Amino acid sequence: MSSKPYIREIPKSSWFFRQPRYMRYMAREVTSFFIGAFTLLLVVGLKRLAQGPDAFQSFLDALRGPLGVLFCLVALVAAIYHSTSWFNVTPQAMPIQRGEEFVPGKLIVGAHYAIWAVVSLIVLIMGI
Amino acid sequence: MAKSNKPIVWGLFAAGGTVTAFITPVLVLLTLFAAMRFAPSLFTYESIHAFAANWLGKLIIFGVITLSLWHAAHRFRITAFDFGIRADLVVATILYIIAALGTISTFFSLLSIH
Amino acid sequence: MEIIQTDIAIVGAGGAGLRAAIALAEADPKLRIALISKVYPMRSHTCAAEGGAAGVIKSDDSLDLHFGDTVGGGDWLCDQNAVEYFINEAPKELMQLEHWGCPWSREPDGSVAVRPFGGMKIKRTWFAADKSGFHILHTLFQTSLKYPSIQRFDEYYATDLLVDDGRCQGLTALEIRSGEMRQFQAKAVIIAAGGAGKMFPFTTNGAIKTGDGMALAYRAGVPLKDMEFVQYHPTGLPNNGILLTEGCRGEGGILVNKDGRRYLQDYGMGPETPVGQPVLKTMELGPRDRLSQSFWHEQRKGNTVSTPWGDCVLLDMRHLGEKKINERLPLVRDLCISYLNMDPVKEPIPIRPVVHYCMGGIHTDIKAATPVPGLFAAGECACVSINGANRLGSNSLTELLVFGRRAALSAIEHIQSGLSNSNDGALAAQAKNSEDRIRALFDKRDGTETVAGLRKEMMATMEENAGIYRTGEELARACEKVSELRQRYANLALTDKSKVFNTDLMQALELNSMLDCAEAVAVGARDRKESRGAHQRLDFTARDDQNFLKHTLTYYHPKEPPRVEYLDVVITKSQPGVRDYSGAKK
Amino acid sequence: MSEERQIQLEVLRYNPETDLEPRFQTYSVPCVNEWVVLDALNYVKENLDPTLSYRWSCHMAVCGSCGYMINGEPKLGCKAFIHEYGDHIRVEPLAHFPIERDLVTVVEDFITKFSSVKPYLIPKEDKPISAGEFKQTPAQLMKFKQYTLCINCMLCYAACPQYGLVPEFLGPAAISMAHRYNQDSRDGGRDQRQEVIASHEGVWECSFVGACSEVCPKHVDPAGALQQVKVASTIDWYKEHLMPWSKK
Ligand SMILES: Cc1cc2nc3c(=O)[nH]c(=O)nc-3n(C[C@H](O)[C@H](O)[C@H](O)COP(=O)(O)OP(=O)(O)OC[C@H]3O[C@@H](n4cnc5c(N)ncnc54)[C@H](O)[C@@H]3O)c2cc1C
Ligand code: SF4
Ligand code: F3S
Ligand code: FES
Repeated sequence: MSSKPYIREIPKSSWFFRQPRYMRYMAREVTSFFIGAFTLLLVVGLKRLAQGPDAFQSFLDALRGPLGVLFCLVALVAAIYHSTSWFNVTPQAMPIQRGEEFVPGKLIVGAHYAIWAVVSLIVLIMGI
Repeated sequence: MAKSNKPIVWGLFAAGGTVTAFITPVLVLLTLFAAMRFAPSLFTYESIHAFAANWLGKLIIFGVITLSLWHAAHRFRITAFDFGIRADLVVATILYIIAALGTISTFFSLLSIH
Repeated sequence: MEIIQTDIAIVGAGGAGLRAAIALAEADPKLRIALISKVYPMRSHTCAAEGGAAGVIKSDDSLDLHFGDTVGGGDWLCDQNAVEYFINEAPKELMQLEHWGCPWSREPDGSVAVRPFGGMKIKRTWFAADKSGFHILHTLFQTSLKYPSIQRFDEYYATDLLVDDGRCQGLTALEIRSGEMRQFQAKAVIIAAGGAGKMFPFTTNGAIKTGDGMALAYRAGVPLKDMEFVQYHPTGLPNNGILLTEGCRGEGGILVNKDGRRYLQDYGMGPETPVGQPVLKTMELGPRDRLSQSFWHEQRKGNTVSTPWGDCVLLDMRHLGEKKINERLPLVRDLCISYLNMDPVKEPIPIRPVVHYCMGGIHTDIKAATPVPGLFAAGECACVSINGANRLGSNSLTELLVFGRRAALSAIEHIQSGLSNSNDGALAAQAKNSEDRIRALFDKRDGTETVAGLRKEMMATMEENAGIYRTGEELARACEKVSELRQRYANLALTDKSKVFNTDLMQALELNSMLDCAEAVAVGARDRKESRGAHQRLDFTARDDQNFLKHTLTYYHPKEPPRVEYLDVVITKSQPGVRDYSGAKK
Repeated sequence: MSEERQIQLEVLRYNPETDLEPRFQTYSVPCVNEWVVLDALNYVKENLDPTLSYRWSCHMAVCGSCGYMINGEPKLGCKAFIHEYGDHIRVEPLAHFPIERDLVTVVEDFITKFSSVKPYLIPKEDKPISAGEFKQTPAQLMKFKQYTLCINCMLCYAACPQYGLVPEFLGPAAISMAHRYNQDSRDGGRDQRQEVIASHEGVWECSFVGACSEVCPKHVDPAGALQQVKVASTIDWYKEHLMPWSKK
């Protein structure tokens, strides 16, 4: 090769600013931080639960404060974003073929949303 | 070419992704209520303890927590890479250890609840 | 100059070139094969073919019927021994593609489906939705990756053949990326470089269809055969010539004029058939030449619809319904919506005839061999004479396969025939000449002509004087003009002086090829004083079997117009008759 | 419909023989609204600047030559309609590929990767041509048809950030093509392809950004194919390690 092709460098830690779709992707990925943190919170809560009522109460007290509320709020947004972004792509990852046709993606997504609503409602009613 | 070992975790990641998608938002919502003292009856020691003492309850709690942990750990591993942190092996080790510790802790916590 | 040693060099990696390469690799894994193409193989224009490939497979069909349709469709200018070989091999080749994974459309029972096509008496066109050529090309390209002995030279532009000791022994090619010339030393060369539709401004052909392969052989002394037969496809989008496949009509689309009349019945292709129930070889399923000619008459009569892009007739597919259109003609719908902003499900689509295919090409015999030993040709650039004066839709894709393979087998036979040693010095000197010629073009500073300028004039000349209907006067004008352009070419200067990926240089070389081909078209047409198939003269309206049941052979001359000779058509069992597209009932 | 509009066409130029790095050059082009960006480039080449280099051929979105970044988005030049843009259009070579010259990129890497996944039918059983076709019902055809539509335009590679960040990644089109053959009822070559697909550089570099499918002009949905490949590879892994007896 006598030519000298020009290679455009890609900034390793800021590439996602280039396109809105990359930003959406990063937002989706970052949800994992909040889901992880929230789950760790559950792990701790469970441990406190196992240690008895007092320990559990102090866990709840620690949760109750502006910081706890703030964390929960952010985690809620992240969790919902995760759910929607997850459901929206299920038809791509798991297409369902019936005879010659594929079940329309909208239907699969819709079914997921419906199940999500039902599960959430049941848990909510149980919880309250 | 060497086969990747990512599928081990990826299976957990994918299962966890689905579980968290269905359940985490409402769990966070409940926790938010608790944090806001919105529904005091909800996070009572008794009701939760009763749920966790039951075998089915244990199974559900274990499933939800561990799958969520592995989902998050695996995705965060990739997120770190996407943010330009190239020490993938170190990141992965740390995150998977955290997930493993969480799994173990959950296991023993549940065992000790009767 | 770097010399690349190989056994067989193939110029062109479209359907024909790839098929040849695979046949070589399968026949003998030890053969060194150089597959040279000016574009990556999957960019070759075979990818644009939509409708399908003909081959007898169903039980209601027969080889004789395919023979009859092809020979009649070609207005008896086909060599019947070649046609016979072709139709015999056709089903095997299409089946072979199936075994290589081609996603042919299927019947519910899993067997291969066939669709009707213009000029065919029976449904016999294998198709993969309306992307048949695309799937054929990709299946071949992907299959070719199996064979390590196929060495590809992608984006190499072949410039000259090396002929020494009376036989072809290689070629020179320009590596486009570096601008360096390479000498390929080969025991045999197969040219499969596609058609030359870009001589005309309004064409379905892609930018790469510039007749390079024809010109390569032509300049090396091989005659071009029947170049005056240029096929117009009746249904092109009016604004940019994008093709709407014959499959549109095969599936039941109809052609109407501005009054909504199915005008084909007025040109010997009636009686009118019921809408949505196409009858083979009648009305919309008549042959391309007849349909394109009817358009011309309608235009004369003022029966066409005027659009911003010129006069059109309408292709109405609405009655097919959305489901069938999506299933059978998805690409057509997509193309109409994207490029014309019209939906065939909802409205009739304006269309007009568009230059589509070169029946003529490098003169070969039925074994795909040219008169120069060691040089073979296949595909659209070749003229084995199965298409005669008018190719039937869906015969070309099959031809690529049948004669691509045939060329490969003949090349092997040639190699095994015991060749004398090559005179390397003589070959190197020829290669050097070729390099010098291009260097001179590259270095020239004081030229007054530009590539774009000359090309525009050539295209205009061809469109005005060598279109659907021709006259002696116009053709004489075309001959004169093209020969003038060939002279002016010597005054061409390039603007681009970079060696790396110099498309200015590439286009200059392509223009050179097109000018050579265009002259062969014009001269052949001027001298053919009859009307036959795609060659229609207003001053000689009848077919003249007495004088012109013959192939035109044009021989290259560097400065002067080509010398014209004639060659008898091979007739085995079908005597010239009347082409009848008037339906079953008369 | 055919009204004319003056467009500022900003094109990234790079001549390796004279330039150290690429630069933009702007051309003022009178465009008809129904034109595509490729028409505008051709106008420049024919009337303003014969030195501009770019690949194209079919002008009908099927040959896959004319992928460029148009206003930052990977597009086919022959399917990017002028009327969808303002008066200022910026054309650059496809992202993530080295620039050979102007809009021409070096695509060897893609070709090599594409070839490496054995993108051809490896039949389950050998069968002579004379025995006729392998039967395949329309439903079986439907299962993989979408993945056969890839025109190798590489827009998905230009869109995929992971390919940009990890050049070893096999990438969307190559893996989708492997998936196409894996899904074909006539094929039995999946195990052979897995060696490449399930490797480090294979499907596991994909983090399901999904950009590939968003830009794919042929709706191949490579992102979907890759996730399906991951699911199948994961099942493979579990089968192999947890149920070693299930291995044939
Ligand atoms: C829009 C369209 C639709 C069609 N539909 C049908 C159909 O439905 N059925 C049918 O039977 N036929 C159809 N045809 C006709 C058929 O597709 C073509 O005749 C056929 O594809 C030509 O194939 P080929 O292999 O000869 O050449 P191509 O596929 O054109 O390939 C030519 C090759 O030669 C190479 N080449 C050219 N010049 C050089 C050079 N100087 N140096 C190196 N390499 C060179 C090119 O790179 C390319 O690889 C259609 C044609 C068009 C345009
Ligand atoms: S998958 Fe789509 S975007 Fe990628 S190369 Fe194929 S056609 Fe182009
Ligand atoms: S954009 Fe890239 S990361 Fe995967 S889903 Fe597509 S290949
Ligand atoms: S020119 Fe062929 S895809 Fe655009």
